[in-house]
Amino acid sequence: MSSYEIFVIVFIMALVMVLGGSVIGLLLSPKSENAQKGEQYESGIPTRGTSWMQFKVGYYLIAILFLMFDVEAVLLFPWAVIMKGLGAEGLYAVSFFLVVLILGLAYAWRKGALEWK
Amino acid sequence: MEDIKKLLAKVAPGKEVAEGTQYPTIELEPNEVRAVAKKLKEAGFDYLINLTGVDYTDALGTVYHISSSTNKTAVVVLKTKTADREEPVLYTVSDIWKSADLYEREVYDFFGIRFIDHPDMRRIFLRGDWKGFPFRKDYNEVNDTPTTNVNIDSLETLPSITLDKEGKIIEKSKQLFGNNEYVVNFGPQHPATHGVLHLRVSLDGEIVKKVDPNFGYIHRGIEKMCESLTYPQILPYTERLDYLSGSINRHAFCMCVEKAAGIEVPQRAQYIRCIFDELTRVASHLLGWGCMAMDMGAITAFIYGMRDREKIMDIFEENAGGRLMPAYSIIGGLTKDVVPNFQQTVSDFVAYMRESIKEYHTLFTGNPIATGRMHNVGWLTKETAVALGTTGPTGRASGWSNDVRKLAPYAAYDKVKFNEVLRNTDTCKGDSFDRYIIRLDEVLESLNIIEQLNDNLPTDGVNVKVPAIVKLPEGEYYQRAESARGDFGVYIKSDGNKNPYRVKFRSPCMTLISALDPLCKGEKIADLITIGASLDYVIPCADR
Amino acid sequence: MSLELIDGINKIHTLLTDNIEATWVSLIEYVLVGLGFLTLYALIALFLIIFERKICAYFQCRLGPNRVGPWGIFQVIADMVKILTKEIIPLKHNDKLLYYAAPFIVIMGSLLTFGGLQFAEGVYGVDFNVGVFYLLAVSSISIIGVMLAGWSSNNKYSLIGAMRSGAQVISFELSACLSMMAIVILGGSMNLSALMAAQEDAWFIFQSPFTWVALVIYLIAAHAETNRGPFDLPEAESELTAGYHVEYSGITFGFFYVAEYCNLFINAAIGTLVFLGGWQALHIPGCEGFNAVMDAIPSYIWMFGKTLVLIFLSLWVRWTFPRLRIDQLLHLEWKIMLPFSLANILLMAIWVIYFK
Amino acid sequence: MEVKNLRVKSMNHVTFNDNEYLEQYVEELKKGGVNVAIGCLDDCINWGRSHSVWPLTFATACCGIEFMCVGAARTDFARFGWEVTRNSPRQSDVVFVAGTIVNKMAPVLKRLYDQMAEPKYVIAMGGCAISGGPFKNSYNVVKGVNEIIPVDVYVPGCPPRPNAVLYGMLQMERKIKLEGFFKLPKKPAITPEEKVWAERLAKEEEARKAAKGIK
Amino acid sequence: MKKYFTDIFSGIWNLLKGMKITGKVLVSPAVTECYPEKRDELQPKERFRAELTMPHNENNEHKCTACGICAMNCPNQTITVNKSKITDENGKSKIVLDQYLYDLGSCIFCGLCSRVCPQGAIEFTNNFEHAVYTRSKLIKQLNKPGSKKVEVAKPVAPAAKPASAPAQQEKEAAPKQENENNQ
Repeated sequence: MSSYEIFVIVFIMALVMVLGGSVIGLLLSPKSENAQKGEQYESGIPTRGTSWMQFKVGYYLIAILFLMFDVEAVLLFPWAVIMKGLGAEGLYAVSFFLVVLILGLAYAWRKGALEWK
Repeated sequence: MEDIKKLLAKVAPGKEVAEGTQYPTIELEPNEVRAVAKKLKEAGFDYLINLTGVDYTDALGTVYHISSSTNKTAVVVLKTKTADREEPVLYTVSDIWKSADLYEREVYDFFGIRFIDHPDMRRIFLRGDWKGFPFRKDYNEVNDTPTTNVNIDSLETLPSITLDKEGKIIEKSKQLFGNNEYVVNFGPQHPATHGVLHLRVSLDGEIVKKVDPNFGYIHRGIEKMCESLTYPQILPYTERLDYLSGSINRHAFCMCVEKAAGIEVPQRAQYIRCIFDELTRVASHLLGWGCMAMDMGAITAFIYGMRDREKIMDIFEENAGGRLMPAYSIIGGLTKDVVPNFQQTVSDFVAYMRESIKEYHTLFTGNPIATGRMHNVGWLTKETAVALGTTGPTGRASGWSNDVRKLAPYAAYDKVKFNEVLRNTDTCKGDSFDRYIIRLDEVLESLNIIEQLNDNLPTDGVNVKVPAIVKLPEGEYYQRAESARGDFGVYIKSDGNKNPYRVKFRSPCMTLISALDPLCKGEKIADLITIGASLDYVIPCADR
Repeated sequence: MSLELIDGINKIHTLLTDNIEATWVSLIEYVLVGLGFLTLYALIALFLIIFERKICAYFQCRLGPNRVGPWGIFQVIADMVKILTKEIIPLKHNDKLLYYAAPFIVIMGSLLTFGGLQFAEGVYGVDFNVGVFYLLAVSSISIIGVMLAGWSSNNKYSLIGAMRSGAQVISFELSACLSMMAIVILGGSMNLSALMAAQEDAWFIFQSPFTWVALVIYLIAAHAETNRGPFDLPEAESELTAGYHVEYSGITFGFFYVAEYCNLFINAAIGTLVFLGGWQALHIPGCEGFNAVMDAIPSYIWMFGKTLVLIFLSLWVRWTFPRLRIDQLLHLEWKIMLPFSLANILLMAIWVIYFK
Repeated sequence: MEVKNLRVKSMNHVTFNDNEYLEQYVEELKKGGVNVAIGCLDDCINWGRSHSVWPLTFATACCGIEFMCVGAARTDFARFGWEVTRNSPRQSDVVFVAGTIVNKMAPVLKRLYDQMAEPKYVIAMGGCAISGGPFKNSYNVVKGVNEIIPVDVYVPGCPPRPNAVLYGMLQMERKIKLEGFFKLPKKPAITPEEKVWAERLAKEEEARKAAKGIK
Repeated sequence: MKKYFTDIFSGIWNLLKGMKITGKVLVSPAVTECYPEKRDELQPKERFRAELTMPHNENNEHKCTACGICAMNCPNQTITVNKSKITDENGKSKIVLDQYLYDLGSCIFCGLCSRVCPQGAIEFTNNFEHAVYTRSKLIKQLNKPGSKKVEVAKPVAPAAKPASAPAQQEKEAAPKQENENNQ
């Protein structure tokens, strides 16, 4: 196997698996009709209103923080690979970078951004 | 007793205290009730034990059993009735005693009595479109079983009535939830509602804004059925109220009938009944502990709890012949004597259980995730607990001493030394953790009681002669007992026949459920489940 | 054996190239490789399901499945047959396209990660120079499926479940990423084969004390990413009944079920490869006899054995602890694991520069 | 498959109750003629289905506690592969009606049953579910769940002990093993009541669409 | 700061202690009783009530006099006693039992019927395997076909339940109760 074809193969295989399974399921399974079958399940009680409505999500801040740290992590990876070559100097440079990052975390912590509200 | 009579003469001047009753009783006109109730409350009677609706055939009325959180043994009974059967109205006391809220809804549901100024006069147990009021003696409507209409709309509006200046009734109604609220149904079929409780929860993200508990998904009308059954026939139904403390309920009913009929039960039977009560309590708390763990996601802990509970079931099965429903107490004693190796089995179990409790503490109590989820969640202050009438371990976790075994000892409880397990109110305010830990402590205390009783088992018989047809003299009887969930009460009104005229069971669970909304406000969904589990209610007990 | 396997594959390859046109050869080979992957994927899921059910039963002093086949080993086959023949319910009021795409994305995410693993010496689908990076990236694709499933069902429970899973997975993604970075610093490469080679003499956990910290952080984070308890908030049986897949029935639910177990394997396998030496045998420098004995054990046994140990650890945790609440979860990630892993990177870098 | 050839591990054919029902069922199946290939496939699928019965967690009262006991360590229905209790009706195969069904609960149970995926089964556990049991004289209790949904196995007891429930589940295993899988789909006719419900749903749907249009 | 670290480490320590408990269970034997495999050993305890029966002796005779007290005492009409009046050869009319029907599907196993039976003709046994496919199968006829009342036991010896005091005196009161019902 040379290289990147694997993704195509895996993609196709996932498709095969899901489609194949679903087709078998659809073909074999017995079916029945009734008025309530397609309704939403909510402990046996009809849903009040729709589920797709404005909904307060507490993780909005978390998502932004994640974005920040994830981008930094991506930036750190190349350094990690060649760290041995860069030696102590590289470490100092990066630790400056990391300290800024940690300060950011401390700030968010202090401001209560890490609490679930 | 004399002090209370004096007090009653003060709060209700000119009213006669009825003679020959179990508790000091006064009868009031409907419009006097609120004034007397307020004065009683000021005099320290802050705990409404029970509110019973009664159909006197010529009138409809209510009976209030009131006690106090300070003067714990005192009980006062108020009665009132209205002769209007077409449009009966009474005055609410739900603003004086918060626990009256649900009781009055129940009276409305059963008898059709509406309470003036009660904020929420929805039917509580029966469907919104139910025809008639089943507990009236002249009820003969036929309601068929629907299979499709879930009838959710009737839950949305809160009707209420109020009086205008001329004394005319004005109907009002209020919406329960706003149109854009995110309302999620938890239950009736839900793993964490401990039965078929239906909670309508208004959410703001993860935060609970409002909880509206709906009852009646297991309302079987036991009390109504009792009116056409003889006393021995009622016994199996008492076990099916709160099936986790079945023996205790049955014991309470037996005691009530025995006291009324003047039957003296042999000591041995009393002792064995108490051992069974305590075993039931241990079993119930084990299940409660397990379910709480399972609701918090620790399924293994639940299985361990059930594993040890099976040992109690074995004792029940061997002696009484039933597992969950032992059916051991009968009027006048027990069905059979215990098996010869009973004492040995019980003492083995006590020793085993003491070790197990230690294991539970290491497995679950010490777990930082569990403690983190229980600490500082769902604070129930002592005042709220008394106002809501949340008795039992829940009340005691808030520092309210309300153990019926202590304050009105029955059966053999005055012959054993035990402590009422209370959580220190200085260090904790009755959060979920207190309600959790108090159950395990109570198990240890129960084991103490069992050990003492088991070691000193008297040898007189286990039952006495009772007439084949038990008839109670005319009158009203009330018996309290400490079930695994709190103050269980049996109210029997007899007219001298072999069937009772009215039976009411004071369910400790109903008040526990009413605590859900105040406790959960502002907490998270996960806390809703933890708080519900820590209250440890049993829905069939609340619904009856 | 793995080397013989490679030989065998090479022989088939030459056999095919001798007889058929080159394009057809590669096509056939692709199909064969794909089918191989799929079979392995399904087999691992099936094995893990029964493994978990048995182990969980033993933790709970029960016996677990034991009536279908010897020791109940055919239990999962029965489950599979059952789930294949269950009805797939046509829902009303849902977003049809996303609803049916969600299981596909979940499966694809875990299959892609699966493709990046090394199962034995020389047995792997692809060998990148950014292998670790690739694994990290594709393993988080599944979460999109989970969120789509929760949203498209138009069900309140599943929506809350999806929201929670979003918050949870993106948080723990970070720790997983940073703990891997410590290893990249130590190994000096992101290529899995290079990392394997670096562990020939001693696994990474024996090379530096800070690898242990990284390993613990990685295991917690990986466990959280599989949405299994104590981190099963998106499913939260007792709160949201079944969470994000509450509306899925039949085989569509089965896909989530299978993917969950495969993700369990994948996370343990990544942990094994990166921290525990992957398919490398246990070597003690200077102890030739011992090393020879260890070398005699085939590499795939090392790989799967170590993976199973990690999976067992994960099961042990799952069946002991209660579920975390969402704020505890964030506390754990942002206030404990993230500072620790940041500090760990620095310390690891210092260790590598000054002590190695 | 003949009833006699039905194998349940460590239980004998004659120890089971109500074999007449199964024999009659087999007779009816045979009337339509037996295709060997389909029969064989039937057996394979039924083998799988009968060993993987996932119950819905549905408990209303006392029987629910005994049902928990069945799942706990002493009896452990995991041995049969039935321990995967699903909380969502979509993923479960059998609903144990454990406890009393009252008037208010009946529509909920019906809705849950309707929402379950085919093939689905019902076990009435305990007196209340079978006939209303202790409460059959009550004004609010459904006198047997078979008035609402079709019941496959009745497990009497009040409540039945855990082993009795296992026995009931083995009975169901036998029933599933005999079924003609490809003849299964039984579409219950839509009752007039359901029509009312369907109309209401349609109205809601319209309202929903209208609301979307405004946005 | 110190609290932060002590919290973390005490937390981890407590988690490990919990894992030790489950680990201990993992290696100790399971408590599961294998029901169908060990069916013979797993009979319930003797007193367990699982089914009402009417014991018959070897001559196919039972003790029931068809008085109907059991049916009267049953809280939910589980028992139906069908009886008929026949005239025997001596010209005496007597009541005989035609059918003793027992609805297992609604029995609540309270034991009231067997306790009040003046003859000790019915008793609970502990056979619990009753699951069926059809509801009508749960209605059982307890008197075997062709059976009749045992004749010798005229003065009923309370051998079946000697110790039970209420049973005895309820026996005495039994005819009275019946009369009351007839009025």
